[in-house]
Amino acid sequence: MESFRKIYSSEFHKKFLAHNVRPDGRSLDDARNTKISVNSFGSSNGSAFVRIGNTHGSQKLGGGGGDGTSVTCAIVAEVGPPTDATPNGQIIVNVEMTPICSSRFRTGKPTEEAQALGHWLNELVRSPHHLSLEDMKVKMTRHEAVEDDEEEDSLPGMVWYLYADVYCINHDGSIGDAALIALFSAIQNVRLPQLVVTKENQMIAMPIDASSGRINILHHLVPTTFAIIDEQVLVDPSAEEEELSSGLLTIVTRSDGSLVTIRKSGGTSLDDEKLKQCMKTAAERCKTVEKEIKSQR
Amino acid sequence: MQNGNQSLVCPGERLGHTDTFESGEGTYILGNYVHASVIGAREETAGKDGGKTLLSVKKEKEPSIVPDIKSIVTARVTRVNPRFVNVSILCVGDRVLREPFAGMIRQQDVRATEIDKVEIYKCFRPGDIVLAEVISLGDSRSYFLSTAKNELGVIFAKSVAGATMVPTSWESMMCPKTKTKEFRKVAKGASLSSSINVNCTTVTLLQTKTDLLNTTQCLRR
Amino acid sequence: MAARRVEERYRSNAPVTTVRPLHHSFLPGSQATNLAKRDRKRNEFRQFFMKTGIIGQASGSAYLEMANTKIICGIYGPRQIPKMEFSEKAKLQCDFKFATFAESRRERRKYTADKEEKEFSMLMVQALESSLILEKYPKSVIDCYVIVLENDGGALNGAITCASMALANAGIEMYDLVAAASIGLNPLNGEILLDPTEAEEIEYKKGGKKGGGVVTIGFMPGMNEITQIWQSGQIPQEKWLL
Amino acid sequence: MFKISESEREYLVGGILQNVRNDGRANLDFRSIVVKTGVLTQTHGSARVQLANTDVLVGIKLETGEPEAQAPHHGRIHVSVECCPSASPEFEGRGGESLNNELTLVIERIIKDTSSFDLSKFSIIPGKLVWIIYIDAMVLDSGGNLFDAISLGTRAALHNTMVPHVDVNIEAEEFTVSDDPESFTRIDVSDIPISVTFCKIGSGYVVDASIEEESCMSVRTTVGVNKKGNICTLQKGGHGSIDPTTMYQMIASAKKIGMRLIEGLDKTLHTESNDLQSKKNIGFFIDQ
Repeated sequence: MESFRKIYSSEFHKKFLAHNVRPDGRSLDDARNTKISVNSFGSSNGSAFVRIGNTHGSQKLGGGGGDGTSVTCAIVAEVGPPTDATPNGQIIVNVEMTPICSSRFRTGKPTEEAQALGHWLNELVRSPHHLSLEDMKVKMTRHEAVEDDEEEDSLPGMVWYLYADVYCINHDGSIGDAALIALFSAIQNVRLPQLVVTKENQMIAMPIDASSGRINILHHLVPTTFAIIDEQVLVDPSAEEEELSSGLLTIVTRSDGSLVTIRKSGGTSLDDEKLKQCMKTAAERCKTVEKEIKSQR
Repeated sequence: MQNGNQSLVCPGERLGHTDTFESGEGTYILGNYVHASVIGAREETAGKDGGKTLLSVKKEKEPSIVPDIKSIVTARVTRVNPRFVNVSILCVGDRVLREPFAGMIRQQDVRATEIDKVEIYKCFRPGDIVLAEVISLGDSRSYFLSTAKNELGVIFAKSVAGATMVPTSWESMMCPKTKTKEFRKVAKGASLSSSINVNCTTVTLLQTKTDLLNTTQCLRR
Repeated sequence: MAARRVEERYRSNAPVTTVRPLHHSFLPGSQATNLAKRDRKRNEFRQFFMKTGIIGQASGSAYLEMANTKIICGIYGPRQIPKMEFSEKAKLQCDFKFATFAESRRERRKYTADKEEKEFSMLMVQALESSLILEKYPKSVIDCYVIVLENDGGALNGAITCASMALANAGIEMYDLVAAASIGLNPLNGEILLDPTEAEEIEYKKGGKKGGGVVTIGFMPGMNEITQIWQSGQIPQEKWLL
Repeated sequence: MFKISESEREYLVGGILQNVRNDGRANLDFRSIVVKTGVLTQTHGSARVQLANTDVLVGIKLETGEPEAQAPHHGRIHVSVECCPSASPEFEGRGGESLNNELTLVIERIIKDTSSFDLSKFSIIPGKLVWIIYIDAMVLDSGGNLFDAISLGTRAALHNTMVPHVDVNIEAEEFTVSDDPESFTRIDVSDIPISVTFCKIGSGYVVDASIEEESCMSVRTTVGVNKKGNICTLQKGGHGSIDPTTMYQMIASAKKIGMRLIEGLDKTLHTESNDLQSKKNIGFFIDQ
């Protein structure tokens, strides 16, 4: 059975898909469960862990492969001078797909997949329509207030640069979905500390308290990935399904129901009817996932 | 786990004295004792003719496995040239490898008779699925495999037209679409075993499918 | 320098050089309070949590949490050695990495392995290799990847324990499991403490009149053999004769 | 990789059980050590250590620079150990890289320990300017036991180091480094530890292993010892394991051997530095 799956994987999947069911027991328009937990890492300014699939003992056939995608994102805030392009600071996203998450990756420079995903996330997160960085000014005070009043002014105006690192823990398909959800959940939970400057010009972050700053999220973005296998469209594909597919489609929707972006790879075409269906599914999924993200505040 | 905690052992655990026990799969001997080398359930098999009891540890999940001499492997042909074919080994026995190992079937190992007359192009094509036996650990790159037995050889191949071919003799297969014959070193009983395999699978699949649909419906309610 | 350039080329960077503000324990006068906050007995471990089989794609995996220290390990293989000479037994390769955000008391870690991480990778190979029956897997390599998601002390010993669990979870035949632990010698009172936190590690390594340091030991309990021993800081020899 | 035959190996292992090694030493005997200081004129301090075939050169260079943010009142140290690829084929490529890394980190750990080396003395303007000490070790030839040779060399080179005098104008935050060769201070090296390395071969263990012995060892333990007999670092190498009793024995013998070594080294360094006062130039290639 398992050898059959390995050797004739496309035949194996076709036998299931002919009955509109997938090897893991889902129907074609059935997304896996999304579970989010936030602020797991105290060493960062905000963090989130996202797991898609296998959140409750899911039925598995043959045991091969899939176990759910998991991704963690943590944000470290650093201080730097503002530039013309970044008067309010910036969020810098990097995606690390280390060899731990799949046998496809090896140590060394990041794969193109990781770089492309990182670029895509950066674009989404830097768009002024979703996030507002305006309140993100650094609050600094002198340690042991210096008598000289002119000294007070010498504190330079600084802004926050937030390094968001997305680590992929287990790559079982729809990694972009997990990454974007993790990124927004982490941003939502970022706390920016007050800074104190000592005599030696050391900048020291004070413990987080009620006055610590937050980032204003205007709209949550929720992505949904679809895989196109022959004529069929599968929502939230697993790694195995992604490999067999002739194309992937990612639809990002906003909490108010509007469409943000569509990203499609692969050469196969998709007719109108199917695309509309996909957008409907994406909008539905957006609601459930957004609820999950907001509950983690 | 199902055997209860009593019989679950961890690597390094001392299982018994070598006077009374013999070391089986998943165990090793250190000093005078048999120790477990994997996590799993302890199993005792009575020895033949009143010999020592065989102690083995049955692993909880599919163990890690590498091809070994004499094991029968399933492999996909990746490259063909006049002297040998390169394959990637996918399964060892009935166990699936997580990642493929490279193997090689040399010209002299294709069949048992008329070794020097073997024409590789008339035996394998890239993409074929082959059943073969490991004859040596080979060189630094690949394992050396052999198909020099009746029951070894190509078990699954697609024709030029893209249809799954049916064996017609031990050295040819026919395309059901175009009715053209193509040469292959066919494994004896390949037709039988693979079709049975597929039939069995379909049956199980259909059963599981109904099971699954029922469960999903239950869950939805 | 080359590593630095690779980092920049393949990743997004801020337009300016930025600094991470220091942890609040660096505030003048707060150093002393670091050590006082130990809320457990000196021979007591922190609460820990272990789970195996969390990475479906890997042959074996484990997750270990010791209070705030969080370590994840995935095993891939035995798989084919890429382009290497023939070998009768398997080769164990370890790759130890701190997540960039793993530590709060220092600057962000780099994406590529630094000297310390390379050393830890090597120490892990040494600690684990003698526990495995490598002869069972000729011509292959076992890859062990470790990411420390958060380090609050005991990253190395946690990584060794976690990797040994993951190797067992992968079903790789081994002589014994390796358990690792660390102890610290408090420079102020010469006390020996089990399982120090990151703040304690930093303070102990600074040392003082009575020495002070951290020792990590990897041990195979069934075989009664030490597989790894590693010390940083000073410890009087008498303390060794426990 | 240096390799010896099976019978040679048996001969070595058998000898170690009888406490006689192939060069006539007992298991816990060191080979004779040759230490020379001040061998490089362009450095602030240098030393060359020869242990039979092992030949190590250590140079110390001082520079001024900014302190690390975490420690504004302390000088900085950079250690780098490099094995000459020409010395042994195993130093080439990645094998050499990991060995260099291991050696570097052991030395770094020995030196950076605050109780052995007081870095606060290397602050020039608190929070602004400190001395950066570069310790560069070069392995010219390998005859086994690199760890101990390098640690001895580092201690000797630091002892030999002359820190130039710095004139500081705190108000203007200006400074000038004196170029007068007579105006300098010495570094206090009395608390700097040295390492003693044991190799477990068969069931016995030896100290200061030769390259033949190293090729058949299962475990290598490097123990750092200071003048007081404190254990300052511990590092296991090799791919074997070791039982706790042997471990304790090693640590106890390390203390004895280490203290004796330091005593010997200090005596030599003392006479050397006295000699230095009288005859200034000692060339690199002059006499063995």
